[in-house]
Amino acid sequence: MTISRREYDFQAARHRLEGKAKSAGEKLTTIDDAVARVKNGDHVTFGGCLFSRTPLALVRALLRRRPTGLSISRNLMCYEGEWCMVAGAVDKIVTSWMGIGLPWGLSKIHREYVESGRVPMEEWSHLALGLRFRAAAMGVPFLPSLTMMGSSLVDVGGSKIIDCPYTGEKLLAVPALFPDVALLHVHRADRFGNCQIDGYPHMDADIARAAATVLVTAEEIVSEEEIRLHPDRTVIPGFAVDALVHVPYGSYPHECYGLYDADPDHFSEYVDGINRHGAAGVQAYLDRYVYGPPTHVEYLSLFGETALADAGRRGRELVS
Amino acid sequence: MTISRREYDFQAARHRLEGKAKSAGEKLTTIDDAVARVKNGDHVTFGGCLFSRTPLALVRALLRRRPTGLSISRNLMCYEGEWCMVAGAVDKIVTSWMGIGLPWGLSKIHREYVESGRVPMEEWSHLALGLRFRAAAMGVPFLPSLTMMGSSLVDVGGSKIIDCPYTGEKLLAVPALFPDVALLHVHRADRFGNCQIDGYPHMDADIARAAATVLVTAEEIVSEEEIRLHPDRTVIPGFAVDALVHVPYGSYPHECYGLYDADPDHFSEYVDGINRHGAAGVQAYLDRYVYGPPTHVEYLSLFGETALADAGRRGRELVS
Amino acid sequence: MSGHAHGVTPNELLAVMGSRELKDNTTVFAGVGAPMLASGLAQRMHAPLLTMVIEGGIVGPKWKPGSLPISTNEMRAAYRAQMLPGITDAFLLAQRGFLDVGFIGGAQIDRYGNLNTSAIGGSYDKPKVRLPGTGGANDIISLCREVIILTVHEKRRFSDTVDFITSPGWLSGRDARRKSGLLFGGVGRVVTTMGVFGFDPESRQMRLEALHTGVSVDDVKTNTGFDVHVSDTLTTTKPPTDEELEILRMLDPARQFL
Amino acid sequence: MSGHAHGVTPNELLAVMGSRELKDNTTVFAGVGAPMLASGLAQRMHAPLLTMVIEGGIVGPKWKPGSLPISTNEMRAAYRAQMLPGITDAFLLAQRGFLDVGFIGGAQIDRYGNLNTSAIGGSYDKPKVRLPGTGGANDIISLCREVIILTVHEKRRFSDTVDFITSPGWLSGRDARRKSGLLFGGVGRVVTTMGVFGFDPESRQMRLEALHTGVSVDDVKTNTGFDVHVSDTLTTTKPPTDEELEILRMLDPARQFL
Repeated sequence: MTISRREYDFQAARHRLEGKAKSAGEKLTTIDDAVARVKNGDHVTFGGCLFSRTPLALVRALLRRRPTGLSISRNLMCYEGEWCMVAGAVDKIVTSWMGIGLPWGLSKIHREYVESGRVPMEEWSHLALGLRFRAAAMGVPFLPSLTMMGSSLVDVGGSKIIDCPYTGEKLLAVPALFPDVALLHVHRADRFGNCQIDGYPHMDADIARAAATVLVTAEEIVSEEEIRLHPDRTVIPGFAVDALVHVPYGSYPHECYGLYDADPDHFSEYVDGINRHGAAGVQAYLDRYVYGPPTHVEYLSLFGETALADAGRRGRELVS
Repeated sequence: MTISRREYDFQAARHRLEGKAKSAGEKLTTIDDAVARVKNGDHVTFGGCLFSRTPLALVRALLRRRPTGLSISRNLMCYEGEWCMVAGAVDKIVTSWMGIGLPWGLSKIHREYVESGRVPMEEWSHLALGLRFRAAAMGVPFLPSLTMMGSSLVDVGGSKIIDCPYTGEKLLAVPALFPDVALLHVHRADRFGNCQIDGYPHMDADIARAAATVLVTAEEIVSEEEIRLHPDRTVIPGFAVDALVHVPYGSYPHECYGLYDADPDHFSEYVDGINRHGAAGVQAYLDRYVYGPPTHVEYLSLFGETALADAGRRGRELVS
Repeated sequence: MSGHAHGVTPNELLAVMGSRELKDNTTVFAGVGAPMLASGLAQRMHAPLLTMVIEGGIVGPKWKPGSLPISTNEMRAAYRAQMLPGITDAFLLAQRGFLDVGFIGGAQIDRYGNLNTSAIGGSYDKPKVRLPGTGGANDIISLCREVIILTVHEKRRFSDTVDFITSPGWLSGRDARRKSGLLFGGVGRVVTTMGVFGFDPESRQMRLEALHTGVSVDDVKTNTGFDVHVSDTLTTTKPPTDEELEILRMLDPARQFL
Repeated sequence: MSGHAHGVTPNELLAVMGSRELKDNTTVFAGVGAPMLASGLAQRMHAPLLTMVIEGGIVGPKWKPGSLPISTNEMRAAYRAQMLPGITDAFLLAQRGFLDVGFIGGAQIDRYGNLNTSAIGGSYDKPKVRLPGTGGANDIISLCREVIILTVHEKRRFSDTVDFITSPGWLSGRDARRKSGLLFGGVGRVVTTMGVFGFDPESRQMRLEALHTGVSVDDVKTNTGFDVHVSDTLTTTKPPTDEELEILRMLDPARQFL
């Protein structure tokens, strides 16, 4: 498993960006229109981290289009990666870690697909993957680092060691990762796509600059005035955003800092399905939660108002 | 003029940091105790930019100690650089631009000292200097960039061109700059040194990570609780700060975003002194504003309450 | 020059001609003075969806007419901004390819659009005149998709050679810029108080493409320190309209920059 | 093992012994479970000025007793944090040298403290068991000034060789780590449910330096997949005190991690 040139080709990535309109105008659209920008074979990066601010509404809308041949990357891949595997959407997964968390043990789906060689997992250290996005965000083909040196991980993706031109020391040249598409979920944005995130930023700001196409869902659409009154809260500029969709609870049952807590009981329900039926359990879950609900409102109704309100209460408590 | 090894020696810089206590404890002290940490011959970096959030109280306290042999760096150097020249404190100035601004024309002091060869100016592009601080903040000896390539600036500091290990393209390896000391002025901090900045961050966060010793003045000292209620506003962690001083109007007559506007009339008064008396005009200014006032309160009284109140009103208006 | 004949100041002329170079749905890296006024004018004339990025680390400000900034890093420059990413990250947006156009000027400019804002005469270490330095000019000309030079037209500025290349245009011409490692961008236009220059796509030498009303090719030659190549399709620019001038004077009523 | 004899669970033993390795006025890169409890305990026992940095991009949280995080990137992990720099920048603090100690564990560990959390058996591309992967473990062991491994002591974990070096300890020993380009840090201690190991300063091989009460050297040898070197100055650790256990159980009353 080695990186492909298109992942780190900074000239091609720059030319794609130069060829695009960088508009200060309207970005609001429907979620189906947004994900229609993803082509089979694209490299798609998901924002957030593990079960925090995962762009689940966008992932669901994307999977409803039954895409194939995707490469997907995320610093810590949660079960949305399992969805993509079982849905037959992915040829390669780029991450530093895959699972849900301690209480749920090893991911049986991750094991099944990778151990059988059906979907290769390209493994990078957490920082190295972060630096891959940052190098791309900076428009350079690599960034030097001391991480991963000496480990077996250096060879996994095919990264290279260089000699520092000043000190002569060895450094890992972490190759850039320019995704074709970024899927992100943020707290608020104005209709022009200027995005603000509360709490931990994860890697979203770098991913938005790294990707050729940026699709964003926001918990709240606020006025241009509100953004301009707090410009130091903005982390993604409107001209970098291709499509924006207003999706409250857009990462639920994953958490959104300060707005709602994650729903671990739902994770357990999901894992129970796998423990009982393996991949078929995921398929049943996809049918019920991903392919089934025609709208986001109907998706949320599967959880019920009480659960949503409770997650909201817990989420607000944890930051007050 | 070329960079010295200690500026980019990431191993030495890391060992200095490893040797320091990284305390979550008290950082509050007096401004004289803070600047006593600066040794003759040190490389000192000033935060802020031009006449925005310049750590003027710290610069004044430093100059009162009559330091010698300093190297000073700042991305856009305002007249504090002229003070250091006339005070005989500096052997080298590292910046991308030096002056006050359009209305005041070329800096006669800058011209006099550099044209005569008394104080060399090491010139970097604005981004390149920013990347020098960022490389140091990241703990690496250089960062790759496309800027400055092909220009005469490449040779000025002695920076090197490398070949990308992935694409084969030429890239400028911008060398890290690890200052001995950073002088910074921020909006608020708790007594443990956790610092928050409003508005544009300039390069302060990178400079704080790059330097071996970090001295900070803050407009306001807030409770630990206030910092912990808005952790996503913190840009410098307490364990990176060596000394913290409470100095309201700590960058006046330069601006502090949202709190007070700059005082261009004072700049004109300063420049008039130079136009009439050359370096002696700066000497007279230093006597009156830097060496003269025994306390910050007495310094501020030279401007008068009306001027301070008016700068505050303008500053608040400009962000509301 | 006509500009003046019609009571148009040099900076008004530069701001108007500069604004006409800007397209809608693009981004522009703009400094203080004429570039800033050109951008603000374009937004009000034909490019409402143009976003300004300012060196101080400022994205999408809505400057207050009559309260224009005198530097690129102060509250007036950030007035009603959409984002304040910081200086380094603002330039990195340009390095990534997010900046379509950049405006810069310079004390010395040669036929290839190379600019000097560092040192004139003597040696670089002991120059006859030490200028302020590059600031972000080198970054803007190195990293934006296209750079437009805005400058008053004086013989001492339009010099046969520059003593120091602070901001690289096409260097020694042809493919020299690319060969130097500058893989992107380049100088597209030089807008002066006498006319508008482009560059020969082969030699990358400056070429006069348009004259402002009332200016002759001889006027230009007399005021240029190198041989002036003239385009076969030389045109004359449309003089600043009343609407354009009114907007500029509304933006800068005190005529701080006009 | 004694721990259990005294009603002390394996994680309580690891948390207590881990906490005693932490000094005041330092920083620690801590993950969920025992490392997190060890750090919280140290802050309440002898290191009140210890700052925790969490992989999720979190600096200085004050976790709510009874509401401990199950991941390093969720609101419980960020509870009352002092700073939220983001994941990449949190690791860069470690690369710069701001992190004194890091805690990690692993499914496989060899005599040099190399850890495998990636793949066991078969080939890396088609392994017998695909583990979750490194996450930040590789970064922590590569970039912190010193790493302390916390792990239950099982023969299958303490293996003669690791199938894949996810997190490099001393590699093949002696100066192999430095030669590989890892200029800083290294594994200082391996704290297990049976005792505490250090490393021979020359060979960099693991060396038993202390046993927990009631554990014998033979117990350790029987449960270790490689030859156990024993320090000439082998000691016995002080058992967890009631105060230490009370604090741990106050932090995690539901015994989610104890």
